[in-house]
Amino acid sequence: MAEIHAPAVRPPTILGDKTLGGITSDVFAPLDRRPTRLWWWAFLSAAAALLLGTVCVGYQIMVGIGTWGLNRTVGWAFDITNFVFWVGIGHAGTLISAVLLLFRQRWRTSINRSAEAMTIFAVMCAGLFPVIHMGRPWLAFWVFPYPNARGPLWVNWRSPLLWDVFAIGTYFTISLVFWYIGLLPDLGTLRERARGLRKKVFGWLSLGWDGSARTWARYEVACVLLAALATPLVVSVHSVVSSDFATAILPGWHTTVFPPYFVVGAVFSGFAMVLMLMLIARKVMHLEDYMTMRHVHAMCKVIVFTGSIVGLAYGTELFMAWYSGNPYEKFAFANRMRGPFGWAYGVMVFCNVIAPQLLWFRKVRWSLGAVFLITILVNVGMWFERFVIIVSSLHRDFLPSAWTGYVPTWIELGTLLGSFGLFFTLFLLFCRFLPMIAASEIKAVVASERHHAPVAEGVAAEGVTTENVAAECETVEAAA
Amino acid sequence: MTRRIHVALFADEAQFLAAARTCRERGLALLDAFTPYPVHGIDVLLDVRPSRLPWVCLAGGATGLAAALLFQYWSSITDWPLNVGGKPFDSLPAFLPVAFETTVLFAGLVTAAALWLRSSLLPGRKPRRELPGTLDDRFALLVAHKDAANDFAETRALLESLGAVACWDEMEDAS
Amino acid sequence: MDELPIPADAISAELEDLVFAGLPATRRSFLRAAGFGVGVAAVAGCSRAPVQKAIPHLTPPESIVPGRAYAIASTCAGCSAACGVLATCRDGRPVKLEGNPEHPLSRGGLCAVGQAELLSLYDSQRLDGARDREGGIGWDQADQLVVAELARIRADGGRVRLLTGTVHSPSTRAVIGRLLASLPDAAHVQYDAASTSAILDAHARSHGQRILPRYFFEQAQVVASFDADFLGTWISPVEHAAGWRQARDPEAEPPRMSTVVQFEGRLSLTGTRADRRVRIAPWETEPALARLVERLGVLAGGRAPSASAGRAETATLEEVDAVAGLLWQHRGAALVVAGAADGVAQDLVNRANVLLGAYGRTLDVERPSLQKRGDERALEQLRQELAAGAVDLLLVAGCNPVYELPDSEDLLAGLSATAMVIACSPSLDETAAAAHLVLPEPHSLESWGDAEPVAGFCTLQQPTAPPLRSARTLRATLARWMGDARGDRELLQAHWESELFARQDAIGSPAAFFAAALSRGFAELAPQPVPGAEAAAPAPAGSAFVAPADLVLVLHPQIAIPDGRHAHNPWLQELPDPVSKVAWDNCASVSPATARELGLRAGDVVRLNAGERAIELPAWVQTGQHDRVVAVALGYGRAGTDRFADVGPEWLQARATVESGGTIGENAAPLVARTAAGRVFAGAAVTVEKTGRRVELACSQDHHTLEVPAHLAPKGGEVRDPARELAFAAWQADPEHALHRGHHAPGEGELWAADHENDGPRWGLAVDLAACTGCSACVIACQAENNVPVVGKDEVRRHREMHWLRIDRYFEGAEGEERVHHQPMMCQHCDHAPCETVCPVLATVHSASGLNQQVYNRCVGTRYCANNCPYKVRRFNWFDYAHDDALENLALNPDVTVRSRGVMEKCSMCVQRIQEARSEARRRGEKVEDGAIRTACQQSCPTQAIVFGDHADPAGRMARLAASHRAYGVLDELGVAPSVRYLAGMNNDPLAPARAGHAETGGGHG
Amino acid sequence: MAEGRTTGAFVLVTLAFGSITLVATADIRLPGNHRGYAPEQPIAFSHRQHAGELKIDCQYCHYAASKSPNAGIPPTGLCMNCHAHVSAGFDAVLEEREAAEAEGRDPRRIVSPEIAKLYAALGLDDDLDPVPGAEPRPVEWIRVHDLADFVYFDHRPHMATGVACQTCHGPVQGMERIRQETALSMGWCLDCHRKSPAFRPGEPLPDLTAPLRYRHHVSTDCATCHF
Repeated sequence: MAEIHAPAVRPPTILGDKTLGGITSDVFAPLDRRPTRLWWWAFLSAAAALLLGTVCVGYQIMVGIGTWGLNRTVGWAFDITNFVFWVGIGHAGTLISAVLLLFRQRWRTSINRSAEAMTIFAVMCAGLFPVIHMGRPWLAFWVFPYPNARGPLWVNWRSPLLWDVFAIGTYFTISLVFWYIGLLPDLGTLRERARGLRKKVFGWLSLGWDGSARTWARYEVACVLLAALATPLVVSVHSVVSSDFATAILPGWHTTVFPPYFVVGAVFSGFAMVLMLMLIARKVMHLEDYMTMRHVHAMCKVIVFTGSIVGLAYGTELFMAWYSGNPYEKFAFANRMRGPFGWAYGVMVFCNVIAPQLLWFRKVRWSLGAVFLITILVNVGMWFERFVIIVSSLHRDFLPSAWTGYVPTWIELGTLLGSFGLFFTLFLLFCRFLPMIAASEIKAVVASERHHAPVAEGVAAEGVTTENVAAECETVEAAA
Repeated sequence: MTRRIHVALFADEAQFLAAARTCRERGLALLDAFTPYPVHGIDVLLDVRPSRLPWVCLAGGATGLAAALLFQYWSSITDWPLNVGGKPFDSLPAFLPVAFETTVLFAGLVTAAALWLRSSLLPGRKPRRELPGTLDDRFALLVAHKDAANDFAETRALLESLGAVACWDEMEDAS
Repeated sequence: MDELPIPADAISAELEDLVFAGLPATRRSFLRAAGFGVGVAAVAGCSRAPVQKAIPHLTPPESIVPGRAYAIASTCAGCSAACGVLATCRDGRPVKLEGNPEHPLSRGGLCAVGQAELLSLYDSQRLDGARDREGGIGWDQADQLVVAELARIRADGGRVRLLTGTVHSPSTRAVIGRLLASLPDAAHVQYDAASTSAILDAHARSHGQRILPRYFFEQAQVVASFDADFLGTWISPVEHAAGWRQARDPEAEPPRMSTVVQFEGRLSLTGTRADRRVRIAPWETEPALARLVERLGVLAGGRAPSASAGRAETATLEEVDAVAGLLWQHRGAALVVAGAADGVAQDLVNRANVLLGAYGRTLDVERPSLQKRGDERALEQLRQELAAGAVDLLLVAGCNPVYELPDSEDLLAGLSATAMVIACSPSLDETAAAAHLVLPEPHSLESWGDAEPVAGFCTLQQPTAPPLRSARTLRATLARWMGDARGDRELLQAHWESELFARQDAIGSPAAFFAAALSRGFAELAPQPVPGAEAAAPAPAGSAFVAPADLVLVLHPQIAIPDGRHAHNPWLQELPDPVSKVAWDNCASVSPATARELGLRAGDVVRLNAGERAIELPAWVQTGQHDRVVAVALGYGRAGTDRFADVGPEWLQARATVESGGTIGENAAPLVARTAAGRVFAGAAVTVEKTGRRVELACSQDHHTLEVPAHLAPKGGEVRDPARELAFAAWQADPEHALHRGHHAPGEGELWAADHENDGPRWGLAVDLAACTGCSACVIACQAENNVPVVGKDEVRRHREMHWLRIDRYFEGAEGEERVHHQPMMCQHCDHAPCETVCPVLATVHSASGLNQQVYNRCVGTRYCANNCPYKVRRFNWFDYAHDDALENLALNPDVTVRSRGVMEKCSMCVQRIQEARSEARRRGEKVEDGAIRTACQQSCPTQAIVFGDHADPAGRMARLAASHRAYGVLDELGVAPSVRYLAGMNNDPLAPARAGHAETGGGHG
Repeated sequence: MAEGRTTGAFVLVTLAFGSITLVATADIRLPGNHRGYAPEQPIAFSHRQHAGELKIDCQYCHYAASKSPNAGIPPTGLCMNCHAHVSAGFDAVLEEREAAEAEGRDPRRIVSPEIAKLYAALGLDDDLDPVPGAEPRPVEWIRVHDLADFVYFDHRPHMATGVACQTCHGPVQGMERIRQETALSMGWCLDCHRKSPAFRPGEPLPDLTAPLRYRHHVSTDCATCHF
């Protein structure tokens, strides 16, 4: 990747003075070992959740959408909430791999692989919901403009749902391609290390990667190009998702602040999810040297930053509702805060606006437990944000006669759980069979640091001490 | 017609680069290099021309944009104009999101495809050279003589003196 | 092709089994094509089906065309009002009932119950053939048994009694007369579930004739109604509503607007539409009336009669004084009516009407109503005879005493003491279950009949389908017992050609007379002289309940389920009550104040103790009700209603509509008080105790007022204005500006290129809120026309009812002084429809003629359109709704697709009717005339509150209404340009000049 | 390198070709397209003979076509208008007559097996006397031109504007056994509707030179057929 000269004071991204070979074995050795008991427990419970979800979805498709708690007024609830939630989660991956790449954030290399994987799995979860929320999912392919015997009858280009189809489709494809291209060198390494069947498989997957300098040159250009494409893409995707609401006439939906609001929210929840997984992974997979406190701190800062913007967005909404002078708008927000779903609004504000503010304090950032808790809170909060936007706006709109309530059914709860099952099942399988860390990129980083930051060598040699990590934090703040 | 080439493995990026530079100065031909991660500078020594991928990418994106816009206009004005919520047939603003996504999709896929094809990275391909450790921690340099009249022993000695941890020569057909 | 799966199409399957013997089971489409071939088979298949003969003038016989609907003029037997219907038939079976516009009484309207009669024709639980207690026996055997018994009685004496509901069929009355004459000691006792006996008795006293006057609300400028729900359930609601409407037309030149003052304890439908409403306790009725008569007497310059024994609030009396003044001011065009089953009160009413010179003007005793003739005294006498076991043969027909009357245990004891009890009833109801013989009567749509609802006005009832069950009318049965084996039709025709023919001189030949009557559906004759009151009319018993009590009971018929007879009709069970909006239940309604006092919430099951009788019901909090009143609807708790146990979808969290063995609601008849004067429905003291149990009622509306909840509203509160009302005074003063129309006129500030202008029609509806009574006839009409499924109680609870047309009912104003708005709400067919923009697959787009089209077979069911619909009129098929009752499926309209699971549906403005009319016009090479297309809701509306038409035709009726200064579009300010225009409601209350001040209730933001 | 190029080219070509074929074959042989459907009927009724040779007008039997949405399948009774007298093919009758002359007896009444089925359906024997106990039952024809149940086709406007029966039903007068000739798919209907200029009864035809935007040609509104 394009070389940059880091400030001389910059301490190493990777601790423990790794040799290239050391990195290789650190990254690839776990894949050769048998899975730990911990992994099995995690995997089995995730698979169980997935199974439950599958049963729920199957039942719902066989019997009907009526098995959800929806009614004539509340036409969307858990389904689209989950959809937007998962799309949001997905965003962090692309952001870390693409945007941080463009911004030359070298620390991204330890986490971008898993973050991208997370993106792909999250988008898979997200893509599930628009399909199963249809009354006739077996006709879902009608949303594609394909030649047919009906005239032909095309699709409605004006419908945000159709935009979703293209946005999510593109997002998934590009993320997958980007991820796969990033994987190629490590797949090559895997091929080298593997024997028998795995060698065959990885041989096939690695597309005959041989690390020729010519290939490397093109490879890096391609990466930068894809990054440059993915960056506007990630912004567009959640903007499009937000137009599902912003372009509707429903008070509480019909607002121009949604696109930026949703994108920031997505980054916010995404980073929380990445950090959460990272905290688990570095423990479970013993990658403390690669995912260092420095990473944790950097992520924390992004979270507190985006969290504050989300808070600002909430405030803006309220102000506009009042300032618009539109009684329906005013009511929508009064009802959102003090109506039957006021509790959900409370949960949302606490988790998304108040809780992350704790990350201003270094002590909090230092205690991994606290950080872990906050990341979970943020994810809960962001789920509720979408729930509040969707349900509290729908259930009481223009005509008082049409007002209703909403209570989810067991099927809906099971489906939500199932989507988490799907996500974690895929993620755990990924940890087992593919390198969680982009070894080749790490090697590049380590090597370049070794050659260009002799000062850091010393620091690294001393090993990690509170002081130098603290110092390190300052520099990262400067960078981030 | 075949010719004999030298393969030298280095354990350190700096030595590797230095060796490449020296060989070049000594008038040896640098055929190729294999490294575990992108080593900067080597591409210059190998005279790798700057990639044309950006243009491919641009072309792909342009195609996507044009295709999306044309198809949307054609299908909603020419082929079957339908009154959707009283909106005009030409709802350009509403056509933009799809147009944008298609642009990105085409650009991305075309770029990736171009990379794979150009570097002949394809399913089932065998790597051209499987040199020990070049995907782990070794840096391989492939050197050949411009003219046949040259002392191989000398070259090997040179490479070893430049820090090659392993060094041997092979025959390969120059075609 | 992407096929919308239609439930295994039972229509044809059924036609095979029932109607067209041996026709192959094919798809509906085959039937639609097979057309006349099938028709012929029908006639051939069913030997005694005179279908092809029973053709009205609308489509002369030679013009029955395969696949085309034809109409048969007949008479509705849903209640005793005998409204005129046109049965729309397809392939030899009726698929829709419509009002007969030429019918002088109903004038084209048809109430919800009448509409739903169609479904009860296809009720698979109707009895098939005569039966005794063991089971089915042949008709001949049954006849032999009875004839033998009658012979024995003729020989050695014995009492024979006929107990029936009001029989207003002249031919049947004739046969009954012959039977009674042929027997030593026989009598015919009639009673009505909702009795008006007191009114007849009162007239026996005041006019020497035991008659029920016919009321002309069209003539009444001022109506003072004491607990008479004449727009909802009283005597002849459709006729009354039509009259009421005629007296109120703000668009007329000059505008007409009568005043209705309603004194009542519960909130009746009439109460919701009254211009002025006074809440009085039942015990106040009689003193109030006494005061009224006294005041009128004074105004008439006469001597004030002595006031009554009862006590009434001074406030009430002041109101009465004011109203008396108003009535007097309009004497000659004023009318006083009372629903009370109370001799004294009814005497006072008559005196008031005499003083006001109402007789001969606003009510008629020359051509009185024969719609209700029940005689409570005779009923009481029969009860005693039965109790004494003094009756040898009892024939029960057209009524269900064991269910409808209080003290049914005694009654059952009496029946068991009777040698032979015969029940002529279409189903095995409570009474039939206790009878020795059950001789099922056919449904009115499959049999011949006639009626004389008003003296001198006879209507005919013709079969519209071949008999679906082996049944026999009372007429034919009795005739057969007297050795007259003629068929039903022959009997009827004979009577018409002899007796009725003689009562007119317009048509020369009897045959021609009958033919004419057949094609019109009715005939006008000279009224028969009403016999003088038999013996001296008994003095009125003192009013039963004059003493104030802590809580008193008011038992009333419900709009949807007026008496138990229709409790087996799923359409009516699922029709939300227009006032409470509760479906699938009757409940104990109390006022909010009383609810607070008793600590009751809606759904708390309470125990009502009246005397030694008690029933348990869920409580309902009904604003607008008198604080001392507990109101309970009659007609619920019918045996066998657990047939609905499995109505609606079955899934994990589904709750059965009724547990098997249970009933829908509770029967309140046991609480009816019995006095010497007969049954009294209001005023008995009652105590309410909580049982601690709770049930969730199925209420189709969660929020009942126009005001948003106070804690969510800005200071001063927020009132929404979908339903608006004007004060008549303000309207007259300044029609242009009477209505505050938001700040946004439709079409204003257009941003888009006009790509869609169109030189063809632009269909739309005009809905006049001043005319709408909320009676919900349109809801059922729509359900019948558009194959709207019944979803069951649990789905209604979950707000998933499927009605395309709902009636929003809003209360407005302080508790107790609420104004009530009824607003029919259907798809508004917006020109800038928000639903269309968001559908990804173009399943809902706009037609060139301004319709918002919903294409079921393209819909994938994202529900985005419903979310984005500001009116929330779109309905989603949450499940595959049952179409497994093959017989019931015969009621499906073959011109409308049966929607499958997972697709969205909504009001289509009856596009099938539009297409039919346009195709016909094209065939004839004519234009579609204004008024040629009438939507189902418009057709059924007794008050013509809904008008369909073309916005592009300024001369058209709809366009003219839409141009009225009262016209506005709901949520116009959103700029969605709805094609449905509402005309603001109208309130004419001269006694409240204050109201005239602020022009419009229903607040006004824009 | 070279090898890579070829492989890549191959992939691209396959994709392109695949999509092209999809487009090209899109509107034929989609499920629900019953073009060519010609089931065996209970009675081998020949449209060729009746409509083709004998030139009986379509609407003599399908008399409802012009006044009803459905052309209607003729009631069995209608066949008897002729077949009360015509009970067999002419040749068969001639043969019998010759045979009879040869044998010097009166010709017997000849009933062709197919027409016999017709009589049987009406509960009659070959001499048209009612068979005791036989219920007349309509003939169970098998429907050929059958649209999906959510499509409402109306013959009236098509007849009124002079669309020939053959336009949709094909050359019926040549069919020995009735056969579905056209696709009867939505696209097929629309083709025609888009090409035909709209007019309202009692009004002159619109300017045909004007481009046929959707409001100038025959209605292509969804609700014209779907409700």
